[in-house]
Amino acid sequence: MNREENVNREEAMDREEAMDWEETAQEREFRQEVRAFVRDRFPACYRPDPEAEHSLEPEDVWGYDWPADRRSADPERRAAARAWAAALAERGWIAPHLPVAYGGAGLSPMREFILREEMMRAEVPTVNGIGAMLLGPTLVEYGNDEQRAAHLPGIARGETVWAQGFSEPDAGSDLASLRTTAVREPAEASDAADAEVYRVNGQKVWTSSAQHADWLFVLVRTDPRAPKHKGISFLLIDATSPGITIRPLRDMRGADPFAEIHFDDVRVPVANRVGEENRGWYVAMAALGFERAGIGATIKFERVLERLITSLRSAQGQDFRRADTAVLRHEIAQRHIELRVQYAMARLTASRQTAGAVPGYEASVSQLLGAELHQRLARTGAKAFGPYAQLWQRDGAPMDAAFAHMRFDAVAATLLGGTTEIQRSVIATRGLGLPRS
Amino acid sequence: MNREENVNREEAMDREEAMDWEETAQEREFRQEVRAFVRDRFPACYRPDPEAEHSLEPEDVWGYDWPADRRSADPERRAAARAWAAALAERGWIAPHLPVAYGGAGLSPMREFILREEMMRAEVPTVNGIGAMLLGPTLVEYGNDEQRAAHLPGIARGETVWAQGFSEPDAGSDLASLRTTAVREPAEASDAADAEVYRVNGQKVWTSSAQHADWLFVLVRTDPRAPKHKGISFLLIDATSPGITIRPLRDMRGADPFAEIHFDDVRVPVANRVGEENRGWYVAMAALGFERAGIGATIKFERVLERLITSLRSAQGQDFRRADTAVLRHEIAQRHIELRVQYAMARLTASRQTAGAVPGYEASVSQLLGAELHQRLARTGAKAFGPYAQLWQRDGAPMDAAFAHMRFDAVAATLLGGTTEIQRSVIATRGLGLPRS
Amino acid sequence: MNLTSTEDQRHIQAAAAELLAARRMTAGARAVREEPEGHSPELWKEMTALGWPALVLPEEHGGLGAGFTDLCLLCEELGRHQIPSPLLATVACAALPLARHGSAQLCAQWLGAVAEGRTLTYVRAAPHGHWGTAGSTLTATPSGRGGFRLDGTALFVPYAGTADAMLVMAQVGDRTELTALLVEAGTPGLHRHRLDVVGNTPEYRVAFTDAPVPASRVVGTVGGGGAVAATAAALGTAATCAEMVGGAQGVLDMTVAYATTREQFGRPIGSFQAVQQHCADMAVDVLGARVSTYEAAWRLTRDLPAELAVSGAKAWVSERYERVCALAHQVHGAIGFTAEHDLPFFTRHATAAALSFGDADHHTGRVAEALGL
Amino acid sequence: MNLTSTEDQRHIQAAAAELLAARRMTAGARAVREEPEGHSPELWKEMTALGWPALVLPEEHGGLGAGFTDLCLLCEELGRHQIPSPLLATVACAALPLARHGSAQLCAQWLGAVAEGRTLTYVRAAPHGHWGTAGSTLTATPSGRGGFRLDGTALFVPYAGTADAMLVMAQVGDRTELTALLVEAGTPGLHRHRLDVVGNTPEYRVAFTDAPVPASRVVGTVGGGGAVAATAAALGTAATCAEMVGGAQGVLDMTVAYATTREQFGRPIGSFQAVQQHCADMAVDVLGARVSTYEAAWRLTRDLPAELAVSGAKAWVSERYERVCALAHQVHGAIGFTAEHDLPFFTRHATAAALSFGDADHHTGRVAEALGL
Repeated sequence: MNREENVNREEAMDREEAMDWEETAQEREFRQEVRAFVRDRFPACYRPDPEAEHSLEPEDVWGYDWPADRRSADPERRAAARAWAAALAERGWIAPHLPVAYGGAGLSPMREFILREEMMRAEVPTVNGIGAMLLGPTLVEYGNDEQRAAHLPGIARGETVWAQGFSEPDAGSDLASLRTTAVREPAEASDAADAEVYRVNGQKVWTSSAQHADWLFVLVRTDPRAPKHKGISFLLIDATSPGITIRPLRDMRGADPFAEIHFDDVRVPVANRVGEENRGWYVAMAALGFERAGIGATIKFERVLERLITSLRSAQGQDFRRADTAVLRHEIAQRHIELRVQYAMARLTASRQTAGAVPGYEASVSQLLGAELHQRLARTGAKAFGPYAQLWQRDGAPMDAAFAHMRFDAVAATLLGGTTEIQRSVIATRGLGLPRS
Repeated sequence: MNREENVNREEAMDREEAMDWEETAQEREFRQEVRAFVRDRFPACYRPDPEAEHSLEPEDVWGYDWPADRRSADPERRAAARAWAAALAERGWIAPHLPVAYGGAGLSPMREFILREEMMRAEVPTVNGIGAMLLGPTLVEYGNDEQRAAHLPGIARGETVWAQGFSEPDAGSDLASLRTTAVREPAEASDAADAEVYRVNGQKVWTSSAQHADWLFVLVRTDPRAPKHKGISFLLIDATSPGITIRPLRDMRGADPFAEIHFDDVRVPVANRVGEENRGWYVAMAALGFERAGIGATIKFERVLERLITSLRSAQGQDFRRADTAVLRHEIAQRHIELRVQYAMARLTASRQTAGAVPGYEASVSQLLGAELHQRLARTGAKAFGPYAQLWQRDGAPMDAAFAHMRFDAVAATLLGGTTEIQRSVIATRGLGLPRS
Repeated sequence: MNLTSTEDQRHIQAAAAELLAARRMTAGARAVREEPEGHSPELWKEMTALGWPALVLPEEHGGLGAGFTDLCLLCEELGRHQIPSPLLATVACAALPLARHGSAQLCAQWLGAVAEGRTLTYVRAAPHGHWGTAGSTLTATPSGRGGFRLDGTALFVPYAGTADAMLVMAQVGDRTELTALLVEAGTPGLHRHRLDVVGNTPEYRVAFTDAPVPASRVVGTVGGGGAVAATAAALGTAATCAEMVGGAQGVLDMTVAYATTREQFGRPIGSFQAVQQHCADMAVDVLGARVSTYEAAWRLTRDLPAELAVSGAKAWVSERYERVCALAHQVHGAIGFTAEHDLPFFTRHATAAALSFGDADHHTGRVAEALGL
Repeated sequence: MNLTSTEDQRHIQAAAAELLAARRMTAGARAVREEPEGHSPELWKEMTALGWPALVLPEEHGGLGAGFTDLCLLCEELGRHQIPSPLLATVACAALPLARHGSAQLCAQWLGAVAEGRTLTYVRAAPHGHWGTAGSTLTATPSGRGGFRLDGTALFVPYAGTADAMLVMAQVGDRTELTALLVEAGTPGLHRHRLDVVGNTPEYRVAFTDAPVPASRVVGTVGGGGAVAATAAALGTAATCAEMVGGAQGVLDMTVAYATTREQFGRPIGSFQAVQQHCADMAVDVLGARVSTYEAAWRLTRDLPAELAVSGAKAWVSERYERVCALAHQVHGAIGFTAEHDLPFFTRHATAAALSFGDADHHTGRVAEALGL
């Protein structure tokens, strides 16, 4: 039985990785290098915005929204964001896994894990996460030489910011039912240039940071008569193209983390298609498979749990702390245990990828655990402060109301990027080999 | 919108019942009457069997298995079980809701609720639960006069014990796919008598107490060509008919709470069919709708929780009690709160039925809550005693190992009589009006 | 109006539902969010005209003499439609405790006023925000002729900005026993500052600086405020549960409606088993919330021992209403996370109301104590 | 045999899996349930011949010198196939603590014997069954020449019926500090009574009545048994986690196989969303159990601080293995509740192993303490 063999091979790999959790001397050295770099090069004036809601991207740290910061109305913040990007780009650390030729650093998954871990611990912002982590690997695998040459260096230098246009109002969990159309026009019919173009019409929604993006990667329907997964193409679209309207959407916290995008007769060169026509679904699935949630969220959670414990022991924390703490301390310990498991899973994933193992389902498991852990952690943290957890204002609130806000951030954790119900079905069918429904 | 109206009407009823939780003077008087009856008439020598596993029927109290007891090898126990049945039958309290003409007491649902509650509190066994609670109401509603006259008095006197043959090895959650066949034979082909008969072949499984039953009510397929729900009939079958083999099934606790039944050319008079031919599915669904789980389980759980609290305060309990009790006391309080909710739901159901309201989904909700509460309660109780909870032997174990055993009893709670997954779908579709999948 | 029969109760609730549904656009949480009062004064006038604040007050003071349960029915409808209103704070937390514990003079002065539309609120500032009956961070210093000077700061005082008077729990000097005082809005040294909070109810920080309170404003006896606080907490908790029951029912209805109409994979999402399981869990939660709340309310109405019932209800309702909202978000997906959707108002309500009068853990702990554990 | 490379480890585990799969019918929990030894002595001989008990013992005492993790790999396979075996009690709870804390003479005497197939067990009788390092209900009374007379009763001593010696934690007189003693099976005044327990491991009540223990049998120092108990508990806990990881994986595999083949409503039940959600939850639980267990085992192998890792693993694994079994029962339905099915053996194992060395709450409490909460 094929699945069975597969599972056994994967487990054998698990066990190999489980045997030695120690970092090599080279890995420890690299970790020191990252720490020194951040200490030396992170712009001192690039401070977290105290009033910010948390970005919904798992790789982002609180207080920063780099795609927005690099265009901030505040010239100092704008300059700081760009300086940080330039510093990272020097080392190839914006897109560290990309080949050096394209501006990356050619790091192994384990090194990239260490780099991201140290950046999260230092609480400095990730630069160009969507372009670097989602589109970059996709172009490496599915793009052609021209596309790689045209787009990867801009991503790796932090000069071009990308957003992902997949979801539509009527295509959420059922992403493949998307209806944005791209109709191919013969060269002569196109008034713009001599190249063949697609004429794109339709609407995307829930596109993270679209309002700050230079370019979009978008799924469109190129064959309306084909079965739904087989008529989709993957296009790269300049966000400044005529006919594009991007409207930020306000979320329940009052932030604008995502936007809707309207395409009204937008002309896109056929050369901007990644992969074959009508095979875009498979390109997109690969893009979504490039793991992002792993280490970033874990370290963020770990740090906020540490802050909670420290706060509860502090004088201010004592004032705010609920009177009855028996259940609270048990819950905090549970969160600690869960985080330890999540961290170990993330290391396992990185080390397996480094060893070149066939990806198993551990990245999906890690993401599912992380999303639900986010919600539990927010509840536990809020619980610590009894009635004071209802303070939304930062001023005068315990831990600057971090947990009051996190409770609402966490609502999105089990929805965006695929609901946890869908994630579970993916684990069951692709991971465990259960039959599709 | 019809569903919407229905929900609103039901809610209005909820509220009416929610307004006054006090028993009427007559109800209090009836409660006293039941208490006095049990005190005076329950045979002193009819003691719980200290080694027994709990029956899986929700209306049964621990230590008794009345269908087995009435045929016990121990003549004293046999006599006691029969004496208790006779005493109840005098008042019509074996099948209290049945009309007096058939040997019942014609009690309202509220009175029946009080009767069962007091019997559970006194920890005396229910007599003839399956016949009285499932088949009795079914015959009243769907049987004909001959069937009622033939069978109801035997049920009400505790003389005829029934078992329900619905599930089959390949028809569990998908009950309607059952394959036991009943083929009608013309009178002349039957060698037994002059009446027309069905010839029944097939197998039933998970039939509670079948090995102790005199009669069976069984679903059979009478039209193999019809859609699966529309070719089923509901038959009453004498368990001593030639061709019937009943084999008890051992469960994971070592008890034999159910059996499998093989039908090998069993002849069943056509007159024993309840309802129209090929309409048996709807008769069965009605039978399953007659609420059984409501009050019995609640009172049992309440009493065992009380015993736990008492035990933890006692000298023996102190020895067995785990060292760290912070989480334990919180869990016990949670179980108490949940039981209180379940009791209130059961009262609501009874009082709505008494008021003649259209049944809503509260009985299903009550059953689902009760099944899962059973498992939580077992875990909480076992947790109280740390390592001592692994004692399966009664001797020298805390609370005679009640919770060690209950943990295994409770495994069945969310499976038998429909898995909780199926129960949830029923609540969603029939109760809330969501579309069927 | 005979309010004893359940038919009348149904009538009240149906009328309330009709009014509130009609006023949702102008008086709902979204509409009044930025308003300085934090609720709709116009709707309050309508409610007053319909006798809502008078409903459960004693007849001798201008009330209609209905049972406490009837107030809970109104709170349930307010919760279901997410209409912020000073009704609960005014009646459950201040007027009813006043009616039970206050002097004839105070009752005469204030209960009739409430029946005519004046509003009250309740100031309970205990260390760690604990909802017990002892200890306060507000200090009343005796100042001659039985009067006091009040000092200290309290958080989370609902509708303080518009309340005409406040039932204040203070401790006299170092004594931890409470003393209940009725402090009028115009009192010198009283400062009110609106807080930015998670919930839809306008909450205030109330500070007293050497604020004079005459002896006649003591509710009950000096040092006997624990009983007043117990009444306010019990009634406030039960009425809050009713408001949450309404909210949870509203969320369930909204979710069932969405799951019935929203399609993915060519069929309504409500036909998917995972969505059905979520909705069934919500139904369990809501029904349990309703029965436990109305049992508690009934016990309070009849003046029966209610501590286990009230704490049990608050523990269940707090946890389950939050779960109902979480499941509703799962079913709604991204649209439910947007500011334009109504679900977030319920989620905010659930989060805040779960904390009011003590959260689930607090009340579970009270049950544990009552069980002698 | 070079046991340091992971390739060898894979080889060991694959060989173990093959052997145990082949012996399941004769040596599995079902087969040995009614046997007086509670395990298969034949299989134990085979294991000994293959070097299993010797695997992680020091080479100077006839061991193969492999790391503790390798023992956990064997325990995992034992759990996966539900093969009761004295391996864990012998090696993790007695031989390794002896190797670390015992005198050269005791090690010379017993470690080689273990490598050749003698078995040991561990007797830890603390008040309330608490797995701490202080307090015992067994009393060792000094009786001249540094020896003791041992009195008292201990519950839940695994494989005591066949063990050749027992590592016993006792307190000397009233002192709560522990003293570790190695008591041989033939000691007068030693009584062993098999208990009827939930799990598949044979557990005994062991009673000592004026049982003589010579001075040479003290492991470590008098009053210094806490360190021995800590070693036994840490290694025993981690090895038990490994056994549970194997059990949980076995349940997951069994459940996926059943869900793939069992049909209802005309399709495999594994295609239903509710079943898929359950199986995905099981996958999360099992993967988390494996990574946390092997991290803890690695820390113990390297002698790094491991308290948080071990307690975290035991808390996670205990809760999650029980959940895995509960979900497996949901997927299997009634057939999984029958005595003829293998699932109940896993459920019994999960229930009992979750309690061994302290349950999830106990270990969560230890984590809370370690965090300074």
